[in-house]
Amino acid sequence: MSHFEPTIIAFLCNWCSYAGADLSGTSRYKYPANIKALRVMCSGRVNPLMIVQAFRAGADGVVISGCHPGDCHYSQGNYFTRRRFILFRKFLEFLGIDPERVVLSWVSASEGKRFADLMEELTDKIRNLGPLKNFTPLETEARGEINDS
Amino acid sequence: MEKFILPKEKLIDFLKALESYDLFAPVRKEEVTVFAQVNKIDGTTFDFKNQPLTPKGIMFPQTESLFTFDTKTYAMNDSAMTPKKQRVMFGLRPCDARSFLILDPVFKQDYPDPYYLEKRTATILIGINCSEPFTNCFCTSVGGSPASQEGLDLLFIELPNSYFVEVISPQGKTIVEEASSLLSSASPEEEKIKDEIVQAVKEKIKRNIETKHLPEKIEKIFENPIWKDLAFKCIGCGICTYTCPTCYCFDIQDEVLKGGGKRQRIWDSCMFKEYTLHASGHNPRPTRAERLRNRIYHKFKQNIDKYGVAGCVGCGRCISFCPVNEDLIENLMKIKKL
Amino acid sequence: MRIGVYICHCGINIKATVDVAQLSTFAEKLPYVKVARDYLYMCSDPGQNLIKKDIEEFKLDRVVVVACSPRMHELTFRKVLESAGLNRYLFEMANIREQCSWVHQDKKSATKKAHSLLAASVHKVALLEPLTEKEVSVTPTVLVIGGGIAGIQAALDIADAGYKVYLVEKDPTIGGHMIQLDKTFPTLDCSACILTPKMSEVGNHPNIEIISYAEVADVKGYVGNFEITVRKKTRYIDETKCNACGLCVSYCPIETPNPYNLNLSKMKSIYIPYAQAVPACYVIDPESCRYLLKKECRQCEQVCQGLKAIDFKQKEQAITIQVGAIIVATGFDTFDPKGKPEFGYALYPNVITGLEFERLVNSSGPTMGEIVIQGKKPKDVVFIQCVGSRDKTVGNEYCSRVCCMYTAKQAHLVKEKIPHANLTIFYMDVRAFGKGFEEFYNRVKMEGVKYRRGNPSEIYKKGDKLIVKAEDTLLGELVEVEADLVVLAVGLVPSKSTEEVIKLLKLSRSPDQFLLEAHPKLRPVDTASDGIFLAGCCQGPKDIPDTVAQASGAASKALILISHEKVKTEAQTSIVNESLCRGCGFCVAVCPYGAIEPKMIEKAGEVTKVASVNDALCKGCGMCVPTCFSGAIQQKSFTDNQLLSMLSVLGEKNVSF
Amino acid sequence: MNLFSLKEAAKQALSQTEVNFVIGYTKGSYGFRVAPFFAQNEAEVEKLFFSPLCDLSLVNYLSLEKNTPLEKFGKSPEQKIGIFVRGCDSRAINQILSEKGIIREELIIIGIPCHGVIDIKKLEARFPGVLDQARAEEEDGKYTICFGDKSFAIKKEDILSDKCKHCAYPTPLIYDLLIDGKVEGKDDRYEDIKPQEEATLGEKEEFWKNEFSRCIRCYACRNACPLCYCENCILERLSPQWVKRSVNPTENVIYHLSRAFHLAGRCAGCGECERVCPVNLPLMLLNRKLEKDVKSLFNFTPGIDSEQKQFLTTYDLKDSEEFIL
Repeated sequence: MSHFEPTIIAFLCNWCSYAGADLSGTSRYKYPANIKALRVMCSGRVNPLMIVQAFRAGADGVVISGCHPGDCHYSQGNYFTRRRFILFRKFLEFLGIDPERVVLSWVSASEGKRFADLMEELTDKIRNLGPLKNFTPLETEARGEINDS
Repeated sequence: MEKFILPKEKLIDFLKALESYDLFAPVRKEEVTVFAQVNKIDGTTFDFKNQPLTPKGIMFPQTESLFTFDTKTYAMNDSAMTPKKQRVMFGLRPCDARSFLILDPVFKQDYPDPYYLEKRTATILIGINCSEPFTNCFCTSVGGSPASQEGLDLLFIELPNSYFVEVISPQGKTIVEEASSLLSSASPEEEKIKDEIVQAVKEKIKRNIETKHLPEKIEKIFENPIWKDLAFKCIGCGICTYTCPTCYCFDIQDEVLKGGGKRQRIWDSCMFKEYTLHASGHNPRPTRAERLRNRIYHKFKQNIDKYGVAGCVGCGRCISFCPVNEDLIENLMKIKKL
Repeated sequence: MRIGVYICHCGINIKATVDVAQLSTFAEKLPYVKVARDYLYMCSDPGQNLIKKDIEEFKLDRVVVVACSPRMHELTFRKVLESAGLNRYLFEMANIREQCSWVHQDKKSATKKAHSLLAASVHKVALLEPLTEKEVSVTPTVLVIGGGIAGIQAALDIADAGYKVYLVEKDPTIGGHMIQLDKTFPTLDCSACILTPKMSEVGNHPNIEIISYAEVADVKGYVGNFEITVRKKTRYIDETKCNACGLCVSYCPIETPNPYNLNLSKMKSIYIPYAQAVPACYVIDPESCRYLLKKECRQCEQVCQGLKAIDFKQKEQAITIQVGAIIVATGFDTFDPKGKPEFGYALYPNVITGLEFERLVNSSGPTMGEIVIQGKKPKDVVFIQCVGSRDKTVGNEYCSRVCCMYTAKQAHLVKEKIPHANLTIFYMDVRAFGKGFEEFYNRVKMEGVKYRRGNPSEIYKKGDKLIVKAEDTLLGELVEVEADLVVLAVGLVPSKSTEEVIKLLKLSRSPDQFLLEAHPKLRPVDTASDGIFLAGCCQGPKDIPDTVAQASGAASKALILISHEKVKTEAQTSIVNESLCRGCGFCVAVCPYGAIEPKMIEKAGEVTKVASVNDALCKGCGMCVPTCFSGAIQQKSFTDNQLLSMLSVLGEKNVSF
Repeated sequence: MNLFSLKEAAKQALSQTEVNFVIGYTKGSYGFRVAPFFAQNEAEVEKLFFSPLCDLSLVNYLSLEKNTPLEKFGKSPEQKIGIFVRGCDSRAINQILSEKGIIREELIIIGIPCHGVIDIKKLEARFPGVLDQARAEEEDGKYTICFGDKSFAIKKEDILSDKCKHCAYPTPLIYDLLIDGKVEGKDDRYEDIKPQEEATLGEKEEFWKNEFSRCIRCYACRNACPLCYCENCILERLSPQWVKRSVNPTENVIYHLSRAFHLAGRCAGCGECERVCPVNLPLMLLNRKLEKDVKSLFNFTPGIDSEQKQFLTTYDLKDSEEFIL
């Protein structure tokens, strides 16, 4: 892997993690530009199937980040998130997709430093994993034209 | 018409002799046998038993990109799977060969379809007779036969330790010439054995139905409640159409990603609710009854009216694969009884 | 569609790390984009006017601002759209400051990322739909649950402001725990003396309706429009007729423990908790009344012939009231020391809790204020602090904030009444943080009360004395102290009723099990549910002044709400596509606000159940969306369609259209 | 299986005036095949039967009839449907009930304690080309298969459907009438998915790539699933388009992943998806994996109670935090 720069999409909940990301900006902590945030109101909004869509779209890694348990602005959204993704990661692995590419993390509005560090760490990890090969968009393999050799 | 003999052990050499062509043949792929391009030719590659899946995908791929486009440059370029060179399709069953004769007019008449036609014209069809008919084979009931030559350029008929090769078309002849060294001309005795074998296989086909007067019959019973009876156990999956060698319905979609995309042509199935669903939400074939009726109608009435031949080669796949025992023959019987 | 894209330099904040000029040339090429500009400060008046002008000139119908965090200026620019006659929700912001220029150094990669964020926002904005906030009218009344000092204070403030208040109290009288206290620290003024005037003020206030001996049974509706059902327990006495003459009591043959005195004394089956009770009306205790149990007696009924206030046929009744806001003031219970068996509470009668001591020392208490235990004045008295507080073994990690001071106060009271008694207080730390606390603590120490640092491990009986065994952690030695009376400074825990309240109002708890506020610092009296506020110890242990302060805070919050005729609700709510909905109710199950309800509709000739969203209740979290397999429920401005199209852009390695 | 009591049960159900029809099994048109049958009157009840050949689930029809009503069977709200269910089917019904997909009052459930059914594919592989209607009976660990004038004895485990090999709930969990006595369930250890679980990431990826490359996307797995009863499936929707129509490894993975995950905590393990697949995809592996994890992580088993909460719409404060950063 000569020089590979991964694309990482981060689903951030508006109240904790997105605010935390903002804070790491206002306090000028640095992290790699590989991270692209997508704001949702609550991590509970994120449908696991969206992760696959992100992969197909070209993402090499995905972050889902919400409030710490108990702190959810909507009181319970992150508990559902937790449940869904514990299961979903295991399922991805079963299908041969490296679960390390899907990271769930709790980041509060006050953890600007932590957010930056997490993103740093995560980007390195995905960089080492290399590009995601399970999803190669728009390849067309017509039935009957399977090349056997 | 010339007839030759190819010793079984020479088969591989025969195929090797055709290496100037792209060779397509039935190969084992995990659980099932599919028609696929073959690059390395050896004894282990092939599976000449009856193929559960239709080879129509070679001419009419389940997914074919007609062209690609680029939303940045607005460039469009043809990406259809145009054959690079002449193709040989080896080892297809006579019924499947016939299916191409049924597909041809559909893609030729009215609006000639270059994507199908260029593959079709670039392909020489070499069949092997059907020696082990499936449980539900009924080709003989729809004008076919286990050793039918229709649609083929060459037909191999399996004898105990050789193949009886019938040359059917000029293309077939050229092939034979390229492999002439391996072939010897057939003797009348061998021809006799061949005829006996073919006859024997014919008798192996146990399912049959007299289809002569079906069209008139079907026409009369369009509104008959029998369609509901026939359809109640249908679960509306696409198996019968996707495994059918003569079904040709497709859907066209632009699939865009990463600032570019492809115009894709994908098999579709008249058994799906979405197939006839209008944008308005109205569905002219609202229930499985109308859909099942449509399929039988199309195969045994409309196709005959338009192209003079039933849209069915009697391969029996729709019967064998149906998960809930929708039995085409049984259904046709019921219709006839009315 | 006509989209305008506006890229902000933010002085050099963005410009320094992102090539804004290149960004706007890039933006111009994007589908539907009619104009793209970059400007020094988009949020400045000139910047805003720039956008307004373009909206008119280019007939823009969608706007993307590429600048700072939407948490910063989303509202600013929404207003701009509105003032230019566009729907404020046809707007999207790409955050290239906090989450791009400020966190990245390499200009090339930062610009590249900015491209992709911008493109994603354009893709989303193109799919946005105009939205409107609903306005719901507000019922200008308030429900206060709990008649302790918190409830009383909140009710009085709101009533004095001229609004109607319903004060619901589960006991026969308001007053709560405060009325059980003797003196209050550190000022030592008599608790009842300062509370009872407030109580009678509540009782007589034209704007306050006390519904005592009652519980909230059901809560429907939403902010501004709650419909409350209150279940009134049967008093067997007609409140309108009883004049509290008390004649009945002398005739009642049954005696039963008095809960007001924590069962340290007895009362009759027909009773009034205490003289100053509000409302001043008697109650018949169904657990002990001879007639209610055995169908005999009815003496009280006979002596009350004149008023005919006693009515054994009385039934439990349900009252429904309409309110615009709810204040929860359900208070606390004291920790039950049976949870710390080593202290022998309930085993040794001379081991009592702090609250029991308050009654014992109170002149209206079981002993008329004499400190007498087992018939004699105690000589050696031991106080143990932090019983059930700061104690993980009983699951209460928090400090109850009042015990240090009430223990000091109680020690002082003992000294006052039994000058020669030897007083020992076992403590972990003394937290005298409040106004006048430290001074009072010093004063008590001066009075000769012995403070020993240590947490007793055991109390056992030796002869007619109790021995309190502990390690004095300052001297580092094991000490055994004799005691005739041991007072346990029990901590505060959420009241039993909290569980019920949570169910009714869909509130949640903080880890300490008290009710959770909306924000620990900035919204300490709000809850996650609009129109519901917290006052007093239900939110966490507090002393009286803090409670009163928070109660007034809650009152003013409620007043702000009900003083408006209408209240705006969230616009980015969820919406159900009924033709797709299977009526499985998954969304109903996850909604934390009970905003989704099943309803019956006619579908394909069949009556089927589908989900329907109450916009007034929906807070727009979108939690319901992933639970919907058929994708029937979607969150406005965050639909699957919109998010997926953003993803398709964000996924690209190099966006260069 | 006592055919008499089976038919009696069906008649009993039909005798209730409001019952429209009873969905049961009848002999297929050839060989080992069995067909679903809707008996509307006592005469038609005579056609009903049950044998180890009944490898298909009928539950599917409850929602199929609802989504695309066939006039003949289109029922007025107060009319009921009778249906024969095996253990796994009853779990499917429980699950659908808990999702309010059907109304209990509209069903007469006739429970068949199930000793396991035969995998017809395996049988047809053994006896190709059998046209005469075959019979199958089970006794002490053996199946007796008869067709024409022939009869064979085959060891049960040789042709038993895979889904039945670890069935924990062979006796219906919900029914109005139960035929014959209860059958003991097996202790399901999920041995069948172990190899796949223990494979390396690479092996797994390779395995599924190969499998899914065969998929012809006929949607039979979805249509046959009793729990896929959305009137409009998101996997076929164009906006948003979760799965592109192209049939290629990427889209096939997305299709099967999405389909399976929609069944997480819902799949009743009836194995229909795998049974109907014309290219023999091992789809139950996916469902079984999810079932196992849902059980071990959240201690939840779908379909054992018609009242139970959905595990994806509930949570436990003590849910695992492993892997969360």
